[in-house]
Amino acid sequence: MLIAATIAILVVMVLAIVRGVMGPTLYDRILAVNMFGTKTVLLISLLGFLMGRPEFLDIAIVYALINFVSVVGVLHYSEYSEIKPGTSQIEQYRKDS
Amino acid sequence: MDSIIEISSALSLLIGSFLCLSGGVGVLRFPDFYTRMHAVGVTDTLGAGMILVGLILLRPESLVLIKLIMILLMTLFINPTASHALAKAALHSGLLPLLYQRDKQKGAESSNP
Amino acid sequence: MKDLFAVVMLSGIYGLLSASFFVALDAVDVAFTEASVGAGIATLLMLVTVTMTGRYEHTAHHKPIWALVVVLVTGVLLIYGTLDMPYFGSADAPGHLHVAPRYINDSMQEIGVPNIVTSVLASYRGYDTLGEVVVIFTAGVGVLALLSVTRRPEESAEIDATNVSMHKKHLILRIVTKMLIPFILIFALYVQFHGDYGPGGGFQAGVIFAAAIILYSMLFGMSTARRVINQPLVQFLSAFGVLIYGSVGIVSMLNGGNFLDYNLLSDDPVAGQHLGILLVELGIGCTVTSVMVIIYFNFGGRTEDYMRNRTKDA
Amino acid sequence: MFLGLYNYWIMVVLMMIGFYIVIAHGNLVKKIVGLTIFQTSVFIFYISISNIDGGTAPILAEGISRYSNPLPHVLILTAIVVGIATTALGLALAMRIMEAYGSIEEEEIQQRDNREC
Repeated sequence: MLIAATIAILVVMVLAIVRGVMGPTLYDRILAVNMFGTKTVLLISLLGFLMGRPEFLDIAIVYALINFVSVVGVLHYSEYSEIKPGTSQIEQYRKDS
Repeated sequence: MDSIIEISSALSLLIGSFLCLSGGVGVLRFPDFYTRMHAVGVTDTLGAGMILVGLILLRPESLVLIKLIMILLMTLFINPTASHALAKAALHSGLLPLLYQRDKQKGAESSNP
Repeated sequence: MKDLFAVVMLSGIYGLLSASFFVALDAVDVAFTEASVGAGIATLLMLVTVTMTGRYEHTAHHKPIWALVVVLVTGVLLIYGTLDMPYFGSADAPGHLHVAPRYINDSMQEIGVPNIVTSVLASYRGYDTLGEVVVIFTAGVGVLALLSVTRRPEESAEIDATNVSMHKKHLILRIVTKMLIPFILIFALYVQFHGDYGPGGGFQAGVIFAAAIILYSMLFGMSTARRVINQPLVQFLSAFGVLIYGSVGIVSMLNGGNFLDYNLLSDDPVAGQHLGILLVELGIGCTVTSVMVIIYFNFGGRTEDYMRNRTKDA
Repeated sequence: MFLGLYNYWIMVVLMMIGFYIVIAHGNLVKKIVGLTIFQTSVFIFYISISNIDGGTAPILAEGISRYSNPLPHVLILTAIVVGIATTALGLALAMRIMEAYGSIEEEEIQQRDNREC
């Protein structure tokens, strides 16, 4: 069962990479990175059990934390570089409706 | 008793992998960013949670168990937060949902002719 | 690909991928470091730079045919060179026959630390590691020299104003972060002091500490973070870590041994080794944390100033 | 017969990708990304050398007698942290160049230099 789960996770990782490479918008790529991060956490925990040395879960914890930090960072800086006053979609939506 | 726990562990691993796979297919096949976000945001949290529960049910020794529970808690906190922040940032940057764009196009066509 | 933001995102995925590769190849300590460094900090620093230098790459005018030829020739030569290498995973490769068995067999008696990577890092090859720490310290000094700006002390009203606007924007993120940061700090301490028994140690703990501080400064504003974390103190700590490392060596010399010979730090050689490794890892942790914090704060501060000036000009 | 060498070939391919990016692209940030790819290929090379069939991670535990070689792990662990420090230095230089020249494209910088001479 562990092996089946590991293979499933690997397949999902490949799908995430495909989306990351294709991704038409920047946010698709960020989504792919985030998804890839969670999948890496799972893969490492599964690998630890598969190799019979599950004490290495520390790495998975670090991954979960660092993933969060990098997603927050990416959002912070992408907003920084892109947002212009008046072009926000919410304002447009309010104007339309 | 042992076999029940084993079976439930295998079952949760199976459900978790299925959810992850469906999320992966969703992220590849859905038409625009918000639907993809939906596919990943929902299945990722539950799938990861299920796989971690499956590992917990394998009954490792105490320190490993504590670490697994910590990872589970952190996934439950971090994943929805990250999804929320991502969707909000995309909305604020002016990325329109596909349906909204289509509605607007229709409106433009009907008012134009 | 012309969009540099996308390039940076993909390089983040590449970092995550290579770290899972390291786990699969049994190198847990390395995977630990790569996880926190390659996937987290490197991506962040590149993002900051891209924010400042512009998002899109201009098209090149020259044709890269010669570059392709050079690359192909080098690649073929390298592959030709690998034909003499030992096979992947073979146990009788020359690299496994000389010092490695000694480290694996004797480190438990000589040093008493289960994690061989830590014992080699801090004790057997402590001299190398001192060099690495000095390199990291020098890089921090270099970034300071290149990017530091003298800034006037900001008024607290201004800080409060940005604080309120950010609070509105990132309410949920901020609350979750407030809950996570103490946890990250405690986890970093665990990694620092549990490094003898499991994967971990000063380098990893330093980077995790710095990640917590960076997270704080991103969500609560650079100026608030600057008020919380005293910059001169951080600069002092980065030098202090190197000082701890060096002085452990000097003390062991004063006790009549060689430089960094921890056996003489205590009456019992194994206890001495433990003490030495603990102190050395503490020094490494200090330096790495403060250098990472210095690097991030100077990058972020510089970018903020630059963007502010540009919007003022426009 | 040479299939046992595939780890080196992966390393060479990655290394050449990084090398190509460094020499063929004019954008300084992209050059630095190429350098990190190059770096990682070297890390993979060392780690794959240290791996032994049937060995596990070099943390002593009861009942295990075969460990991977710890020495390359130590070298690469420090190299990763030093690598990020030097990458940061390179990015800092790129930022200063951006401030001084208003661009980080190699050709535009050269043009400006030639004009000023």
